[in-house]
Amino acid sequence: MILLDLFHYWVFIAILMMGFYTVIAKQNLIKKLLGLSLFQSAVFLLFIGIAKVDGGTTPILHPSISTEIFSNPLPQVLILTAIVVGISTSALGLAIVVRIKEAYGSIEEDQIQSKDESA
Amino acid sequence: MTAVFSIFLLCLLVITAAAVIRTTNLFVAVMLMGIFSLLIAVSFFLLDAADVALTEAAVGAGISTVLFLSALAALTEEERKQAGGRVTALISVSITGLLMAYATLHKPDFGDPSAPAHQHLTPWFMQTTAEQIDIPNVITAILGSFRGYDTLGEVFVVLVAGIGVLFLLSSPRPSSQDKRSSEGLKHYLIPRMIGRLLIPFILLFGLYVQFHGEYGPGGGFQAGALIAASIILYGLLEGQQRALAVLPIKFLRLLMASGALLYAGVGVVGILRGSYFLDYSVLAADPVTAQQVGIILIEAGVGMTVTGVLLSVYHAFVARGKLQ
Amino acid sequence: MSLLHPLILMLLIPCIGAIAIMLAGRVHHNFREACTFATAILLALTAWPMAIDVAQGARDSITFARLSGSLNIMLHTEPLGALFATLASSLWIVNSLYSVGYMRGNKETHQTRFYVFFAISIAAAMGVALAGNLFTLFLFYELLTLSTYPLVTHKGDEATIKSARVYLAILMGTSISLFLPAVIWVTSLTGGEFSLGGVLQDKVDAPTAGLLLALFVFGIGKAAVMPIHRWLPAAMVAPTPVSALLHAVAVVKAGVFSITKIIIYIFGVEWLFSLSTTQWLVWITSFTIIVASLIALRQTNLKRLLAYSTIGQLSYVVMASAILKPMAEIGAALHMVAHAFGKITLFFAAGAIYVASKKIDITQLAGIGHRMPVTMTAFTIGALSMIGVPPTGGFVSKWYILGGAFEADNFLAIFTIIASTALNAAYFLPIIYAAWFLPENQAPKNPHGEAPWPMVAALALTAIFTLGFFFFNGPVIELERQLVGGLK
Amino acid sequence: MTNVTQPTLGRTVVLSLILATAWLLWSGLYKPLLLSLGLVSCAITVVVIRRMKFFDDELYSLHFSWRLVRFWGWLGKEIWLSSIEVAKIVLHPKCPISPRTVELHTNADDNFTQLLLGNSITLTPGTLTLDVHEGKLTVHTLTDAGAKALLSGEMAAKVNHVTGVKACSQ
Amino acid sequence: MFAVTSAAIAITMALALIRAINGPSQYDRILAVNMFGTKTVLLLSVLAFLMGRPDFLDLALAYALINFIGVLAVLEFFKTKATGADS
Amino acid sequence: MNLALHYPVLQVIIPMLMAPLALLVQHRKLAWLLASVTSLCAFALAIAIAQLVLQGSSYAYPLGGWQAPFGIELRVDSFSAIVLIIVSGASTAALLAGYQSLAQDIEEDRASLFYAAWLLALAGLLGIVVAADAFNIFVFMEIASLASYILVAGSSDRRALPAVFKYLIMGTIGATFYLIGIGLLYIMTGTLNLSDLEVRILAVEDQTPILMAAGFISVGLALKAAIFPLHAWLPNTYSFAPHAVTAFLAACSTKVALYVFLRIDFFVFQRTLSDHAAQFSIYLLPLAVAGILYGSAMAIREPLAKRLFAWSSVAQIGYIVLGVSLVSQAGLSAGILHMFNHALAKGAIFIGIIVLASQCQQLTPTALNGLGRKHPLIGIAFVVAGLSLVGIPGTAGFVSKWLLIDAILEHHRWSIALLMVVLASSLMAVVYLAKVCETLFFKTPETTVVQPLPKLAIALLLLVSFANLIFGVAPGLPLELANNAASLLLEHTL
Amino acid sequence: MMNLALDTLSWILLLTGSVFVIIGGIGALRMPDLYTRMHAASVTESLAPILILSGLILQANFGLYAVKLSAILLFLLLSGPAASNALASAALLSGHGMRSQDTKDSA
Repeated sequence: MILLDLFHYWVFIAILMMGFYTVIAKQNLIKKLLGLSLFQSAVFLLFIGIAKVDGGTTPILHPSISTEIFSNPLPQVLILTAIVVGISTSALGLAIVVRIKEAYGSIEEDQIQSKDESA
Repeated sequence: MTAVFSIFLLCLLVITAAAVIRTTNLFVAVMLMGIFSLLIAVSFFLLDAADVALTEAAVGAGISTVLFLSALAALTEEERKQAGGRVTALISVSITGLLMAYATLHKPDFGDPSAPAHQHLTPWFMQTTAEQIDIPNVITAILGSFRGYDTLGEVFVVLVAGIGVLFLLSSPRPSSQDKRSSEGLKHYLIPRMIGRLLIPFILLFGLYVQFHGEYGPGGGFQAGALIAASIILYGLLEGQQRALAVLPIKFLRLLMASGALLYAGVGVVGILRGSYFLDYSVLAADPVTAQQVGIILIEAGVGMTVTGVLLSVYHAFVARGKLQ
Repeated sequence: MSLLHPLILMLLIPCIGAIAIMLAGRVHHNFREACTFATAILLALTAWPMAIDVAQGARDSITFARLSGSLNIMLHTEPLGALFATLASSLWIVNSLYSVGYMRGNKETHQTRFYVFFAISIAAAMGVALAGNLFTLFLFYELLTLSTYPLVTHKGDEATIKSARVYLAILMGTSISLFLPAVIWVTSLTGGEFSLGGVLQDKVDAPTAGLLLALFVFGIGKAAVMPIHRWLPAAMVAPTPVSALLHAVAVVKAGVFSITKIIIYIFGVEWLFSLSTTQWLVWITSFTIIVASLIALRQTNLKRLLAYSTIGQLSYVVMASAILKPMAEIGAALHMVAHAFGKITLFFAAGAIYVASKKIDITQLAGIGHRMPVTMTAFTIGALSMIGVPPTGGFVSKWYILGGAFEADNFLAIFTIIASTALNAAYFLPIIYAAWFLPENQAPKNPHGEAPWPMVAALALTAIFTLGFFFFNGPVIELERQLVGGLK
Repeated sequence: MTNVTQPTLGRTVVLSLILATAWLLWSGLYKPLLLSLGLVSCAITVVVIRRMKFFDDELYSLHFSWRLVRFWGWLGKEIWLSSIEVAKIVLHPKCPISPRTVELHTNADDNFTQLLLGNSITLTPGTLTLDVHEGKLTVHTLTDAGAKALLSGEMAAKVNHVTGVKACSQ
Repeated sequence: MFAVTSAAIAITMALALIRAINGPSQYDRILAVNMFGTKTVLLLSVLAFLMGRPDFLDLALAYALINFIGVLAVLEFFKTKATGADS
Repeated sequence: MNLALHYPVLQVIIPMLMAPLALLVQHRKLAWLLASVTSLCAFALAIAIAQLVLQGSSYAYPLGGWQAPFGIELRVDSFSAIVLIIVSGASTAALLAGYQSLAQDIEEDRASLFYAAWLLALAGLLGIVVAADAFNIFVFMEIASLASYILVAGSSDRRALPAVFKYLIMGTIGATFYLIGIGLLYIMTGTLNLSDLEVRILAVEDQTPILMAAGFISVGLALKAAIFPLHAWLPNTYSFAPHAVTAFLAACSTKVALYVFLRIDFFVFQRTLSDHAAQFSIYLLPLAVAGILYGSAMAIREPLAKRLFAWSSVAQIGYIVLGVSLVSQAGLSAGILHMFNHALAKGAIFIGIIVLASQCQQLTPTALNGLGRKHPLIGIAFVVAGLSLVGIPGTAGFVSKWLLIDAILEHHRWSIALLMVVLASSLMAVVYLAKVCETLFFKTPETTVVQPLPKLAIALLLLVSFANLIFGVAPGLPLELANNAASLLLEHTL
Repeated sequence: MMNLALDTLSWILLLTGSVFVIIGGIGALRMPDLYTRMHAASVTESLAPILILSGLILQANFGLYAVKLSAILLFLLLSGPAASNALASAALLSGHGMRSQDTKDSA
């Protein structure tokens, strides 16, 4: 399980960094939003990793299960909320991008900037 | 055994993420993002988070993709080539990554049942759920009752996003254009008929997820997403106008407002009955039943708001669509 | 705390007056001027009894608005402040008279605004005079800067704004960057309350005291000690009544008053005298006096000349305080008064000349004494007072300062006084000579006589004061003796 | 929803029953609370899909019968056989394919028959319905053999049999 | 046995992913996405048994629905893109 | 039923419940009225809470009747009370003043959406302040952020859109960083409740992840609070937002983030981080100083009046952070008081901008020319607010600046240098204020747009400006709250 | 005995399903153009689900899970071809060409 442990964290870090890089470095606004989604997804992965207990199962009781060990429900609850927050942010961001496209005719950051400066 | 699958899927996850970033076609990026969501959802499932997996699938792979696509319809599809990444970005990203890596060197082992995270609150949650709420799904118990206030906040986050999209996309257009409405896939006979055949069952399944949140993975949010998905499917097949005829904009607005009001109203009843805000145990004579009733009510509120918001948002994006 | 407490009243009267003037200005300008006079007279009527009480040894203090532990707004009475308050409030009456003539004669715009801010400035000056602790002093000091800013920019053209910018930048800059830290420093050390004999003894060592003194002297930019003097000539773009009352009396006097007050009440004269690190003040003031006089020699614009003269004269006061002997302190107080009378006369005269003949340059003044005899007589008296020729007020104060210098064996001060007297004479006497004895260069296009009567009346009055101060300086000396008595 | 006619009412009832059964089977919990919620859910679903004009004629040419089951069995066999064919091709080192497009005509004019035919063709690996338009199906086949099998019309006949349409003309 | 099946499905998912990334055309990618989705449904069904929690089959059902809608949405988008004048 | 018991939660849910109602009201004036009345209610509640807190009662409200740390808890103390007043007060003033101005920016059919978003922004900000649960703070932070994106995007200026997009990206990054920090804390301690964290964090043997958590939380919140150099989103957001929104957000949104920052840092990390105070002076103090100088310098260079004041916000945030980073009773109380005073000054200034903007078509650099001369009362009120910003004695701004300098002199070994910075920036403030004053009073008006003056906005401008003077002379309540808050924060040291 | 037989049958079904899934995947990768890839993919969308889900149904002992599994199967079998058809039509309409010879036969 140690292997999965470390691997899980590395994947978390890798995706986090990829998302973060996309948000900062890309000029395209949609790409930025996608990067933001990746960035947030990485955090979800972290939390769900926290919740996992060896040999445990999902904390939903059911007659068919035999084990008494359950994974931790709390981080899962938090992430349920966080996912909703993520989609809300994306939706709002998309709406803004649509408006930017209408107002500027571009969704590239540098072009938008130069249009404002020339105006 | 599942660990191997986990690792395999996580590898795919990283590859997908890299592909999302590398591709210059936004449409492809969005599709890959859908795959990413599916993958991460399966990973969640493998990590014992069925509820989260369901949500991620419904939201990430379903709604999010649909929203991105309907927004892309109004935008350009290709990303302009950009001369290399930026150094500052790379630096700040690497710093973050290194810090994270450093922090993980000292964290407790993954999955260790004796880790503080699993010892402190969780036993109480498990026990109290059994004693005072008596529903099998501990996650729903926490979500609905123990941390019901967070969920209330979550509903309002959704509401505010809906308000925001409606607000932004109902602004007058820069040039005079009449609203476009999507024709849908009317001319594709097979998908259309199959789709119509399936819609009642999707809808019913959505409601099933809504009301079985106490017993299995599911709940208001996932249900809302599924119900909205069924209506969106109808809109995709028959065109936006007909979808609007089914559930008009005004009704959707009412739905999103009343869902939020229902949730908060249940909370206020707690105050009025002399207890605390969001204390459901005063809703009925028997506190355990009262808790269950409370959770069903607030989940209904969540479902209403989410359905209303997602559909309103979808319609707003489609109507804004592409400028002719 | 009663609103009718004289200390409060002295702040409130000009403030209420300002509002009254503002409202009256909407009705009629005569009504507005009546308000101004009423306010000024009322203020003087409040100030005089207070001064008399103080002269008889009464002390009063009142605290309102306690902001935090160390921070409260406090007013009190003491001889120096009483003198300053009385002086400013009394001269306001005369100045109002003059203003009416000047503003109407010159057909200035925005007269209501002018009178309103004038009243507010006076209120601030009263606050400075009566401040009971450093914080209050600083508060009103800043208020004075801000409330005079609209007066300086009265004309509103590009050049005026530029000068006003210099004015504001220097005064605000020095006060915030030097005065304020010193205030906070001292307040945090001692509480900042003024008390006779000083509060700073043994709280700080000698170098720190020197540093603090420097912060105060240069921070109080209104005292125009070089090199913080540039604002004063810049402020000469203001209408003459502003220059007269504010830049000859209220504002600059507020500066030297603050320094004197701080030296006496915060540092304590004797303690300061025992320190070697504070002697530089005499040097720097001497330098200012000499250099300012030299610059004044080269000026041709009458108002600018007067401004540089003011810079020199202000440093007299500071130097007198810095001599740190009782007699010199009395001299400082006397010189404040004497210079106030003298300089206001000179400004009044300059304004009168401008209004009557639109002349601003001293080279144009030849022969003007015949056209405007009253004005030029007053000017002559003022100039003589500046030089320190008896029987004018200037002589009395210089005498006391000289006495103090001898007492302290401060030969630098003695030399400076003598040298500057010569220099003063060198730049004033040619003007007087030309005005009376030279013929007019050319006949003016529109032959003019004296300026409007209110102006003439006002400057005549101040000229008489200047003369009178030579003979009737007893009450002032009596008042200030208390200071010395406290010092002993 | 404006013209509630007799047949739609009957269809509504039938559909409600189907939905209720689906709920019961899915749920597996038979507490009064959940049952009543199930009732509510079915009602909501019916109301919504009535607003969607679900009950018009298009979908209702299907009459459930044993023929359908037999057809499914046959279709399963077909799928199995053709899957093995495709699998062979895929695993063959050379990928021996000969793709072609064929057009199939059916004289069934009801949409449902076309739907069933088109879907059955697509379900069978090796053949792919590209387009269905007024009785004309464009089908892409992976191999010539597949095309020939299609053109033999067996599948069309079976479908027609199920839906009760007269055999189509070749 | 469940494990073997899951492994097979997972491998197929990887193959589909490669197709999705490589393209070459958009339609290939859509195909791959669709395939990926159905494989996810299968994988979830099998995993539910593998992990001993068959009560989570709901998830698989939900995925199946979502996947269908997703693919149709992509096609709808493509249709509007194709007919639109926007370049 | 003891209603006072429920004040903390009522503070949040009243605006929250009204938001959906506002959504259903399809009428501009009604929606505005609803929002204003609700906001006023919140303000009244905040004051009531402040009084109760000063009388010594402290609030811990278990939501749903579940005791902390299992359930979510709300907590109100002096620190929260002062921020509650700031937030609800700013919202009320901006709403009342902004009716006409907002009517120009927002069409009739969108107005109800806008006011619903406003109420949610208010509810979100208030919710952050009363929350005592790390994750709950995150949720409400998102409500507030999303709602404020909407508010900013309500502007009719197209440049608001890129600005708000940037705000959204930066805000989300900040929130996500915060979430990562919470995750790390949860791994180590297993709890989310702040007071429980405070206890349990001591039992953690290895502190490295805690340190990282502190880092992530601090950076995330610093982004939200626009602490230099993470302020990039602020100037454009503030300058292109609708004027009323600027008045609202500039007065309180960054302060709420700062509030959370302080609260978590002092309550949770203070005892575990080795040499907590030193950490502050090493990391935060230089940033504060740089922010003060940079913000002031940019403000001087800026020709656009509204953006000028936005830059000045960057500097003013620096003041607050500077006070805080001294980690002493005096410093903290100065910083907290400055939150209040800056809100007062900036609120008045942006309300002034609302009024002035009603007299010109667009806020171009020359638009405000001569407006002060035309409307002297407005001009003077505006200048008074500006003086408070500079910190002229007699205004509220001076009190906190005085306390700040006092605190600097009291403790810090760099006191002289810091003093210089504060004084230099005050001077710079004089310069940029003088610039605005010159435009207002000494330039000739360009165009003569004769529009009716917004009476309500003027009344509020006068009121708030006057409050600047009042609190400059009698800072009573806020000062007391700030002092209490400072000692509360410091109590959590060992 | 019955159980063992059922188990064995279900194992066989699952195993065959696995084989076909992989073959379909390989096919989707190997085939030269879009339409032929779709043929390969349809193996994984028709036969493989049938086999695998049937195997699971046998494992679930025909209980309620079996109902859910058959619901999934039904859904997949209905939606899969519909999606494929929609995709193929869209590709055809957009003029997405075929690599190999375009023989058209009319039936």
